[in-house]
Amino acid sequence: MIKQYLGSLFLIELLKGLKLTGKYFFAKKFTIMYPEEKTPISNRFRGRHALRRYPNGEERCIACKLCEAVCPALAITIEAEPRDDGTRRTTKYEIDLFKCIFCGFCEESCPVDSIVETNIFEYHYEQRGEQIMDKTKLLQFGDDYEAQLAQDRTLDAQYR
Amino acid sequence: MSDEMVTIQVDGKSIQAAKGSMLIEATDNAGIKIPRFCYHEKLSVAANCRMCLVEVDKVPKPLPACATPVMDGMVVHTKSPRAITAQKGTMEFLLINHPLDCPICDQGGECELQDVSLGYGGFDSRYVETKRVVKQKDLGSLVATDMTRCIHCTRCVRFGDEIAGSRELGATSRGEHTEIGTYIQKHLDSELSGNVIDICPVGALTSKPFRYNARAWEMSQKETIASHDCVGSNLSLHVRRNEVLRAVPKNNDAVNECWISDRDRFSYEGLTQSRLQEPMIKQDDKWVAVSWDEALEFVASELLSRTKNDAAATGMLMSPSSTIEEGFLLQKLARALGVENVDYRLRQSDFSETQTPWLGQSIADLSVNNATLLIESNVRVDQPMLCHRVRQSALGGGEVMSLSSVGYQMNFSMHESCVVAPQRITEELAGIAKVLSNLSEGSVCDELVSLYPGIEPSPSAIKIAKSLFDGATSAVLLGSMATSHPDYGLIQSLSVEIARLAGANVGVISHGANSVGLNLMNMLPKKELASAKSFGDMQSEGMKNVVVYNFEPVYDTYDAQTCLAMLRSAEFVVEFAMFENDAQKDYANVLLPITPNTETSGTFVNCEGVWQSFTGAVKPFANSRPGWKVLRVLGNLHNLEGFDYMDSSEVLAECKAHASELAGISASGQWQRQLDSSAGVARIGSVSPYAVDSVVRRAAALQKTSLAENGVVRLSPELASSLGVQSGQRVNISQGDETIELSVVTDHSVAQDSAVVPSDVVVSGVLGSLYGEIALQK
Amino acid sequence: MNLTHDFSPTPEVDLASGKYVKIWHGPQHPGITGNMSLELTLCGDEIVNCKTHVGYLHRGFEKLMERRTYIQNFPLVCRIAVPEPTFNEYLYSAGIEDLAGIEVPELAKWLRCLNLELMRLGSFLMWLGGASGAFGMSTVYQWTVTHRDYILDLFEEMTGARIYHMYISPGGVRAPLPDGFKDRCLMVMKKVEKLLYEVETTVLNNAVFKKRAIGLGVISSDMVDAYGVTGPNQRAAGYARDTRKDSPYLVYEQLDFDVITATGSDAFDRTIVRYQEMHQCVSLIRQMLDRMPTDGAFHTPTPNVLHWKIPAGETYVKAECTRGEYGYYIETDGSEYVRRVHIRGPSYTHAIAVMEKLVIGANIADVAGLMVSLHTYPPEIER
Amino acid sequence: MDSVNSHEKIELSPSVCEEIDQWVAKYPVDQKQSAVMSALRIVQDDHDGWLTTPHMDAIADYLEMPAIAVYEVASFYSMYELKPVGKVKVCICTNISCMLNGSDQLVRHLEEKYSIKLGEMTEDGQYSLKEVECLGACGGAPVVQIDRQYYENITPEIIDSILDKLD
Repeated sequence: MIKQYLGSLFLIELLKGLKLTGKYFFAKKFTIMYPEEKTPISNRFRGRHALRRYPNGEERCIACKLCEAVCPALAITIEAEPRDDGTRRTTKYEIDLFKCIFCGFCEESCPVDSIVETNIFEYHYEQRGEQIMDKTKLLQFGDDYEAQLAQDRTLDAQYR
Repeated sequence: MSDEMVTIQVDGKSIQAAKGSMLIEATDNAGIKIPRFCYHEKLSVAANCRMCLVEVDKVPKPLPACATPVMDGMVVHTKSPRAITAQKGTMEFLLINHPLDCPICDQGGECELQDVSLGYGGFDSRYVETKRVVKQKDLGSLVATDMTRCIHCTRCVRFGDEIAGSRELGATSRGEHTEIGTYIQKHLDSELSGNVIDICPVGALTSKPFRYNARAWEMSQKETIASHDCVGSNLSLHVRRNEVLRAVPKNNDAVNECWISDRDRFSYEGLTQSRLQEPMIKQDDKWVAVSWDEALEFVASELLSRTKNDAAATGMLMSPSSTIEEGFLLQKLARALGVENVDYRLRQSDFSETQTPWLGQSIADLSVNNATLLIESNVRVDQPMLCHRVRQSALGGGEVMSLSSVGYQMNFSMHESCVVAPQRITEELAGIAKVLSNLSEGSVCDELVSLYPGIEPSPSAIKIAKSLFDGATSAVLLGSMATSHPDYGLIQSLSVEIARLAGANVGVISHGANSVGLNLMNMLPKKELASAKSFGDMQSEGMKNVVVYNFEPVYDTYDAQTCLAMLRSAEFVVEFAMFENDAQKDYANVLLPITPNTETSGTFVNCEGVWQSFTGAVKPFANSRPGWKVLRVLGNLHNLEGFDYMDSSEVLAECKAHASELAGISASGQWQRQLDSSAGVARIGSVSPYAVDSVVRRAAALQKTSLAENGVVRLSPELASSLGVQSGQRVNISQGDETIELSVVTDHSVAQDSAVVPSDVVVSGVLGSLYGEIALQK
Repeated sequence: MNLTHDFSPTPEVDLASGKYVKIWHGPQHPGITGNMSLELTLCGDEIVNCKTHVGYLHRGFEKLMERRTYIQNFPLVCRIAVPEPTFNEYLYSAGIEDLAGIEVPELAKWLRCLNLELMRLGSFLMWLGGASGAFGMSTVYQWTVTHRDYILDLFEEMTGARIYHMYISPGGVRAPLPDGFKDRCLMVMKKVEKLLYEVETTVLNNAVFKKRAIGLGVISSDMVDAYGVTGPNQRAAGYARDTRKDSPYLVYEQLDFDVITATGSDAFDRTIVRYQEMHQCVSLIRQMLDRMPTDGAFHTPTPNVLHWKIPAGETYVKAECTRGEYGYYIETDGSEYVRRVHIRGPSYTHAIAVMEKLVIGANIADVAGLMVSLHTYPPEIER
Repeated sequence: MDSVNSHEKIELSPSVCEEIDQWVAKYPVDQKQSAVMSALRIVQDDHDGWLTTPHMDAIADYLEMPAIAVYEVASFYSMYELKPVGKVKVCICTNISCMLNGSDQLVRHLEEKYSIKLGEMTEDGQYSLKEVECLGACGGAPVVQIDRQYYENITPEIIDSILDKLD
């Protein structure tokens, strides 16, 4: 009791606290100066989607519609028909990113590694409707980030 | 199968089964699942997939459940380690050559192999060698193939043999080189070919128009009734995002069993082609799209003022494929406005019938008749599901005979086929009646005697008469072409006479999906009212105001030339239409977009008199509205009593109260011949199976099949040689003032001095009556 | 049940007298950590009556789940509680596995357990920041949330997402640990431990904190069972009850830990219990990283998830989350859809009944502190 | 295989029909198609040892059975030839017993000798080689069938002498 009283009288606890504060004043800052600085992102990170192509430029998607079927948020819409060469292809592949919950089931269900989630999380929309990713946009993302996508998938391949 | 029952034990459960039935039937009935691919309840047992192996006590090897008859006291294990091992082994072998690419297969998600492999397949494939590849086959515009996926269950082969009655597919070569196919490059041209898509357990045979469009899980299933023939096959429509993507059969053993015709299966393609989108009014010779309010108010005020003065010069015509609700409301509206000139018998030229044109028996009964006489009926393509029943009777030993102007190719063997020129049909019938009167020691009626005094029955007539007389149950069926025959009334009178003498049933196979229903709803002029005009009278006398309901006069009438002339000379024509066409823009004043039966609720009464109701599977296209609703609002706008229905079931209830019982078909009272022997060439105007109604005519894939055969004239070889033409050459055909060039096919089965010029998408609208004189010129 | 506690309504308050003031606390007040409001009646500084209001965030999860297939529910459940989604994932999966008769591989059990303990630590860190803030020490919040972020980094590496991991799926987990995870995890544990000692210095030994927290919101011993108080709130009242010990799940049986209790049952003791449980978390995580198998299956194959039909049945599964006992009652009818799900969250009792009781007599300034000391999460109430 | 349009038809010669009729007579009246194998053999012998699609169609018409059923039979049995064959048809069994006793060498020898592969015919239309499944004479493996004659225990030397004799 007396100890507590003395402690209060001499502001011991306050000084202890100030000591800690002072230590952090001179310590190395752990603030990340976003967006100039960025933290590393896991190769498993599930961000905005992309559609990949084979190295020969052929789109991977075969319109099996498994992603559409498994999507818990019903964010994916696919329409398909035979392409001129008779193969099964999509005529429409849309993801509504407002509906999407980034669970990664589409990626997991894809038998040909076509629909993937990139590690991009910094994007915005300026117009209503922009959140709907159509086939052209998705293929473009796939083309833009192919190197990163391929690397991420190689790193994680042993665990899948 | 005998009625005797035996008791067997399956998986410790004791179940009863009919003696002589196969084990798999017993387990299916008891709800015990055994995997299978080749077994199909409607087909013969092949036992070649070996998937249904089960263990039976005291038997050293697993036995196929589909080919093992039940025995009293049999103890069966379907899930014992031995049975499971056998099934898993079979599965592994089946998957050796089956490509593991379900994601691109059109059957994926509804594939029996995929489903069973989930239960019985291994996690990985142990097979690392090269898989076999089978060359793609082109089976025509309806069935797509991926023969590499085939597991040789031979269901399709047996289907062709046993159901379709024409073996088109077979299993050629052997061992690893076995292939299912036609061997020679050939298209499937059976009218039931689409059913192989359903029975194929894998993705080897799939629907071509539907190819890669959707997955099974995306679509919702809506039940409906097929609207292209009088059978009323039960369908399930598969719908995604308000669009009908395909049609598949719905099991109904009383009507279509588990099959449907290609026409019912693939006609959905026409549902969205060239649809009329908005109500339109012609103003100063220009078509203007208007709102429903405006259109209906315009129609109501015009009809009201015009019928006030000219009810007798107003006619209302309706397609025989309209629903019973529409028919009831249209005639109710007409009669409330004082209009008695209503008719649905668009492909008829003789209107003397007095009875509802129905089958006179149930559809299922057709398969047990001992003797069946088909008069002017190409039942195989016109009503494939009826033909299926007639064929069953033939396979069961019944005698099927035909009397027609063309020796139609049936998928069973005919007891007798009597081919005569159209004008001689009645003569042959009189001959049959005469023979029967001798056989039965009865006498023919006086009218017949005075019409055909001293007739000499032909050998065919004698044979037919004898068979009809001997058969315990026999039927005389008037085909839909007989109803178009100018002597329809006389044919009916004669048939009734024949039936009376032979103790047979008379049945009429009518045009359209709902002739029976519309007849019951009195959508035709009342007999007791002499001033009421039939469709024929309306055409000959001309009408000032006409309502055209849901048909295209160019294609859907007996005599397109005359009908068009009537419409063009009319002052005011309201057309309720599903589709746009050029002709309507010419004669009509108002166009009201209505819906096909996939978009409205309604009821069809099929040829055996069964009322089958359905509800809309998708929303009405664009701004079209269900016909019964339009008629209801028109009734309201006229301030008529009794048009305040809230939904179609209220209309249906009133229809039911309104309908009379179906009675046996009696003589029409017509004993005059209309079609006399003439010097020229007689046209046999059958209706091409894929031109029967506006939806089918727009179904692209069906039009590409060999059955559609557009723009062809069939001549007997004699006639062809007298004209100096050969198959493949083109010939000019004139009827009335019009001439058309068609290509010639010589055909032994066509009666002499006759030419089959079917009403199809090319011919219709140019030529006149279906049975009439035509001139041919090289 | 014999309810020993007094449930009689509080005396009539005559607002017109001018003696009382009625104020709304929430629904956006920072002390409430979610959308909920307290309708407080004050007499001067003292609270004489309190009525809780919920329903600002009605999301209807339980109903939504009845219309979704089993696999579609899995990414849905984690959204019930933002601070600790994995408890929902785990319990949903455990319930489904129980009903479908699926055995989870050994590795998956360890991974699940690791995931849950990391989550617990993360959640406690966030709470600790909030608690300090509520008592006026908002700097601590910056520290703890930074350290929680280190844990989120670990989650990102492990599961691919920071908040809604969607990791513990029916049948196992969706991925094993990536390379080098153990080292990075241990490093974070070291940092967290250091932080905890610093927090002890700045917060727990702080006179102001002690002055305000000691004696605040005492949950009497008989209230515990009557009100269904669980978790650290219960343990601070002297009950040595912990689901992890009482009905062990996953791999808790193989780990060494004791149930931490205190006797004061006030805001201060509850804080102390949680503080010690954070140390316990660190220790458990270290134990798991040490003993965990390094390879093996991490997922049991399930039937086709698009048509997964689970036999009819019902089950109740529970786990010890940061706030107390979390439970899932699942009823199936053999179809592809769940027939009924009911979720039992500890916040329901803590934030409504217990809060309404404890707040009477407290000062308005202490409401935030009291609320935080119960560690509730209002969105969890509205499933 | 024929294309859609070449539906040429041929008639069976009277002598062939007469011979088929003898076989048809052996079966019940309503099971005419039982004579299909004999009919195929007769027609094949009549047409340089092989069958064309029009031939099979003619048989189908003659026996009143679906054409595809005739194709099935003809393609199933290795005795029916659906491509032109040489005057001398050498059928070598390559099943297990014959293979163990050296049918591989025999095949290699004959392939080299005539510079053709199994299933092919020499350019002059004289010889063709055919791989067949077990001929049922494993006791004398390896077995070779030349036209309708079995030759057992064959080595490359023996086959040469047999073939020389045939010339």
